[in-house]
Amino acid sequence: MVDLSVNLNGLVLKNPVITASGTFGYGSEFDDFIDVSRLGGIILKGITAEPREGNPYPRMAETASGMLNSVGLQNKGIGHFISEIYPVVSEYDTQVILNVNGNNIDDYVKVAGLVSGLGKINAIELNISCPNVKMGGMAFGTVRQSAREVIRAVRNVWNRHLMVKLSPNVTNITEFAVIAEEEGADSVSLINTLLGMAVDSESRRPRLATVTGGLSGPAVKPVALRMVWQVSRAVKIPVVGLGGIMNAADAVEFLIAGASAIQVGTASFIDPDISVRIIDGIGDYCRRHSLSRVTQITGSLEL
Amino acid sequence: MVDLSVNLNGLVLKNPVITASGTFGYGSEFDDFIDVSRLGGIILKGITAEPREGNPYPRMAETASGMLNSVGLQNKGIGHFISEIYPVVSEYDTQVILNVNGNNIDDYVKVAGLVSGLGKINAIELNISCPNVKMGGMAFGTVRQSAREVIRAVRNVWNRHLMVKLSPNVTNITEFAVIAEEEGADSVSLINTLLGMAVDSESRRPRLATVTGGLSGPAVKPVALRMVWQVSRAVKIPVVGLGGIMNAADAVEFLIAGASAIQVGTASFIDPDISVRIIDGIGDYCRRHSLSRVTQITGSLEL
Amino acid sequence: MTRQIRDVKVLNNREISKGVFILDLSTGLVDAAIEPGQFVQVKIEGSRETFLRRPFSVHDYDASTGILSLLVQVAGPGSLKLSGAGKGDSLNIVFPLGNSFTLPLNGERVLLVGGGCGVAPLLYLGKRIRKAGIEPQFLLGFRESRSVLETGEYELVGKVSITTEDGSMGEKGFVTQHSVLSVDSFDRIYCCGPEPMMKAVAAYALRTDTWCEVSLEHLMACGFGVCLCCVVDTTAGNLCTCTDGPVFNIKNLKW
Amino acid sequence: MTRQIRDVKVLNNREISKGVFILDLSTGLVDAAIEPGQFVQVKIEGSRETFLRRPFSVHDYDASTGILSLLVQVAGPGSLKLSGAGKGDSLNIVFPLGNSFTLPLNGERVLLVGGGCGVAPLLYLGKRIRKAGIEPQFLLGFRESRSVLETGEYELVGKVSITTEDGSMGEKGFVTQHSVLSVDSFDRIYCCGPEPMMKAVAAYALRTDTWCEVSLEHLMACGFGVCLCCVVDTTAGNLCTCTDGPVFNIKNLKW
Ligand SMILES: Cc1cc2nc3c(=O)[nH]c(=O)nc-3n(C[C@H](O)[C@H](O)[C@H](O)COP(=O)(O)OP(=O)(O)OC[C@H]3O[C@@H](n4cnc5c(N)ncnc54)[C@H](O)[C@@H]3O)c2cc1C
Ligand SMILES: Cc1cc2nc3c(=O)[nH]c(=O)nc-3n(C[C@H](O)[C@H](O)[C@H](O)COP(=O)(O)OP(=O)(O)OC[C@H]3O[C@@H](n4cnc5c(N)ncnc54)[C@H](O)[C@@H]3O)c2cc1C
Ligand SMILES: Cc1cc2nc3c(=O)[nH]c(=O)nc-3n(C[C@H](O)[C@H](O)[C@H](O)COP(=O)(O)O)c2cc1C
Ligand SMILES: Cc1cc2nc3c(=O)[nH]c(=O)nc-3n(C[C@H](O)[C@H](O)[C@H](O)COP(=O)(O)O)c2cc1C
Ligand code: FES
Ligand code: FES
Repeated sequence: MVDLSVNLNGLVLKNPVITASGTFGYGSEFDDFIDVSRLGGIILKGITAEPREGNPYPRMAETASGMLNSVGLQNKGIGHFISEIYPVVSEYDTQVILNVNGNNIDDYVKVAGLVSGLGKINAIELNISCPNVKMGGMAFGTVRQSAREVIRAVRNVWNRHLMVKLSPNVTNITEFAVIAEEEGADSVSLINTLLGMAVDSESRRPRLATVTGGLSGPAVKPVALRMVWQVSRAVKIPVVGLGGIMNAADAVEFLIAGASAIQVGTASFIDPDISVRIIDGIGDYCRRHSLSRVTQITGSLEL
Repeated sequence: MVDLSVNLNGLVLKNPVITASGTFGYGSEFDDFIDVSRLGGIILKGITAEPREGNPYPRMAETASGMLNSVGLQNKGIGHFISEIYPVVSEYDTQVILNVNGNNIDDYVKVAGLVSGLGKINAIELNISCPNVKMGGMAFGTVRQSAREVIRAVRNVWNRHLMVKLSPNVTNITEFAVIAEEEGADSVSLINTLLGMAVDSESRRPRLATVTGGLSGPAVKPVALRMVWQVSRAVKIPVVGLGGIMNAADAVEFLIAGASAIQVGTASFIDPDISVRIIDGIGDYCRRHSLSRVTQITGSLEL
Repeated sequence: MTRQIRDVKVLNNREISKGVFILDLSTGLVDAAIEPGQFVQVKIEGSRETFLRRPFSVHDYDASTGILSLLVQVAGPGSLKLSGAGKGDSLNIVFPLGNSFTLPLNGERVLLVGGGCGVAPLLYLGKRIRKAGIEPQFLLGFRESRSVLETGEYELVGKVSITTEDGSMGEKGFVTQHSVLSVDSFDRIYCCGPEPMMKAVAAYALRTDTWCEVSLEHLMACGFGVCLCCVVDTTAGNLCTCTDGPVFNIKNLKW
Repeated sequence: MTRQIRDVKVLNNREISKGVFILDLSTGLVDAAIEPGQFVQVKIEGSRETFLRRPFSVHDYDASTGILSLLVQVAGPGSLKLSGAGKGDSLNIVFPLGNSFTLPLNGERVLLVGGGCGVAPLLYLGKRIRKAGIEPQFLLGFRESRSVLETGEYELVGKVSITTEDGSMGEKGFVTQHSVLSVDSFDRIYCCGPEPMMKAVAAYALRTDTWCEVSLEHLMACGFGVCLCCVVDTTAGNLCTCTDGPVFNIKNLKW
């Protein structure tokens, strides 16, 4: 029997596989395909204080081994979540994690404060890295001072597990991980999408209405793995790795590079059951390598 | 007749297709496959003051729609270049551009100074962005002050065309383009490789001896296009775009996004004749869209 | 019907017009509740350029045999690869996805308007309408006679009128210019085709105060409501064309 | 011969052992100067996981017909895809690449040592040596009898000795333990196979002061000397295995 459970600084997951925000809806969209309760955790689509219509269509462009999106955090706001969605997701026997967003610090604090009243939510993922929502032309997560302030403000009102999701669009991601650690975050997750762009050469128009958007999928995996490796050596809090994970081997690579858990994102669009197949695949890997606990893989890179 | 020529701030190219440094050797490796003189320009493999053995093997890992390399600027030094290679490359009827590298400012200045004596070399590309060579743990091109200093020092000793090659591994690439412009660079080229990593899940070892390396190929194209678009709106000097260009449509996308010329890199490994086929393809594009000059494409993105 | 991920076998693949193919797939699902207007997401294996699945309408579904047919027009690498599928090949599909057309009531007069490969969902819709006792009128628009698709199957189901832009077959012009619209009137119009054509039909329907549903082909990443990439701006805000659609009543669209 | 990019047709593809295939390719190049030890870079179309070309040794080349053969062992997505190539399929190759084995002088005693699929370049080398009037001795090592490759062709060219690690065929053990090495002595040893095996053979050659060339299979991106990814550390510094190699005299390697 392989022990697949992981303890992320107090947040216990039955296995290291979490679904990534914005790629798993509110979970129930997957009920036809998988038993959502088998997952280590699910991170719900990004939520904001007020409802958001998101960006205009087209919001998606396929690229080589990846895709760009510019959804822009379309959601019905935290109020709607509490009344309509929370009762449904509470039924899942898995860690339900809320991805919290805002245009300014007050927004973040407001959402986090309201979530405090929801007993089933043991963790929030603080998204300071959405490339499709701007603050003074620059995402929160790419300016040290504003990253620090928003983490500090949310930490003040939220005393359960705080996971901070980092942006890869920075010169040195470890600086931001260290800031998160200093401000009392319980874990960091990385990477969010890389800022990219696509052009239609025939029409000479951008393929996204917003011109630029976030790149995800296997194309970004080498960058994500590098950042997970760098960050896991720079901080003591657990690292949750993601970016282009398509199968169990990819997931294991992130664990080896230093991640304590992983998130499956874009892959779920193509194979809606891939997250549970990755759990099985990690179990197989452990058996094949005679590992009794999945935690033995974390940081096992041989230099 | 379509006029494919471009004038990069005084450096005239017969067409906008240049081959990228480190992917085209010294040109003669391609003589069997193409007429190198058909190209707008060729950028030779990165040169340093002293000979360099580069990094240990393995130096390459294939990734989804891309590859990582950690060659580390293996070359025989500027002295060997001047005596052995310069006479050969001088025979090509194309702009021969030298990619200049260093561990410190003196190195850069030394190479640029020696090149000044070589009449056939009308331009150098100042590589301040190689992810495989470090200065105090951080590439030159990711720290504003050191980028400024090296550009200034080289500008002092080199009075022909100065192209500065920018690193994509920064929070805001336009800052570096602006610095290059302020310091008198004649053009900027972007992007160099994205810092990435690959792991072999079975052996749990990094796939590169240096652990991290530079990502190139179609995987990075969305990031490259975005940066070219941002930079072309931030500076007045011409922008040379590259990153994942595999065919003429890709090349045209970069021109539309704001590039005045493009470079073909990794694609030459797979199709050694692709650079000249891209020239033909750009010509076809112009005819199909009734454009008499290729310069009409540059920056034609319709927002 | 519960959505599922399924490996299905290609039973047959034939080119019905230049670059347009009909693939018959053996789903093994007899009497399944697959409704007209729904679609499937096809995984394209072994094609370097196709990362995401590709959506295709249910062109036909035979409840007694479980055979599901797709009409595939070659538009790029994914459809090209699919057009080369051979008998016995396996395809992985996620289906059935999306909402479906609202079926007409007894005795209503029904017009099915298709443009080019937009006819894809209309055959199965027409069959279901006919089964309910109504003979629908098809109005199919094409660029030129060369691009007209086989109409034999449609003729078994209802009346078929054709327009071509160059007049090389049927009446000359766009579907909205066809005489059937001035001669007859309809209770319900169902439409699928290129967006400009659907907008013209919608304008006609609004003008004549006719009920009208259209099927939208927006870019999709997931196809089952999680990515929010496929939205259309409606009177109720941004809705997903993959779950709230692809079929929309025109009165809800901001056209 | 001038290196070139060429579309060639697959004439034949047969599995000679589990997961090992021989592909005969029609190059259309008769009497071309393709030397033993050289290799080709094969483009793998329609496989999502293969961005770069894949290098394969010239297994055989018939100068009179222009047929070039590759021996392909399935090791991952690229070789898997290649193993499925059928008669008439087109492959795009860049060739001939690399240096070649140094042919022996008249009357020299020659040993060709291959391990597993490392035999690939040795058949053509053996044929050329035989043509020059020398009958080479083959010494081929495999894991077990199941993985032994067809030896008929080699037997037409020279003497063939076999080892298997489990003794299920030929002598038991590694090639370096085979009795032929204690019975006979050689002027030249040519070797290709897994690196540990080549190192063992090199050690034997050094010990017995025998001339020895090995063919290295390093990871390659380009295959023609521009990327500098395929280097091997030699007495002359880092050299490219694709242009300075793949064949190296062991005295130049830092083994
Ligand atoms: C609900 C739905 C049902 C569809 N039904 C059919 C059908 O029955 N028969 C048929 O031939 N086609 C149908 N399509 C369109 C089909 O999905 C696209 O033609 C296909 O995805 C193109 O893929 P490709 O790789 O061949 O070309 P690509 O290179 O991906 O695209 C070629 C062209 O098609 C457009 N396109 C790409 N993806 C889509 C998409 N998801 N939706 C609309 N346009 C797209 C692109 O903008 C481009 O202009 C449907 C689309 C949707 C959303
Ligand atoms: C000069 C040369 C000649 C070769 N000749 C033959 C031959 O005649 N027959 C044969 O079956 N194989 C030969 N190889 C090895 C062959 O190139 C690899 O098996 C093939 O590239 C694997 O590709 P893949 O996509 O199937 O597997 P991948 O998933 O790419 O790799 C599978 C395994 O093979 C290794 N590998 C990948 N690429 C290479 C490479 N370029 N060189 C060596 N190992 C690699 C990987 O490290 C991995 O362990 C040769 C390699 C070289 C460099
Ligand atoms: C369509 C889409 C929507 C996303 N929405 C969010 C979001 O709301 N909040 C967030 O933190 N990340 C969001 N992401 C980013 C993913 O959670 C993830 O960080 C990224 O896609 C990289 O992982 P992947 O390559 O496995 O998809 C979104 C990604 C996609 C593709
Ligand atoms: C093997 C290899 C070696 C490279 N060496 C250099 C170099 O010496 N100097 C340099 O400025 N860029 C070097 N580059 C970066 C390329 O010039 C180019 O910026 C990058 O590969 C992105 O373009 P591409 O995706 O078209 O390859 C190298 C790239 C590769 C793949
Ligand atoms: S395609 Fe993903 S929500 Fe509609
Ligand atoms: S493989 Fe590129 S130099 Fe050898």
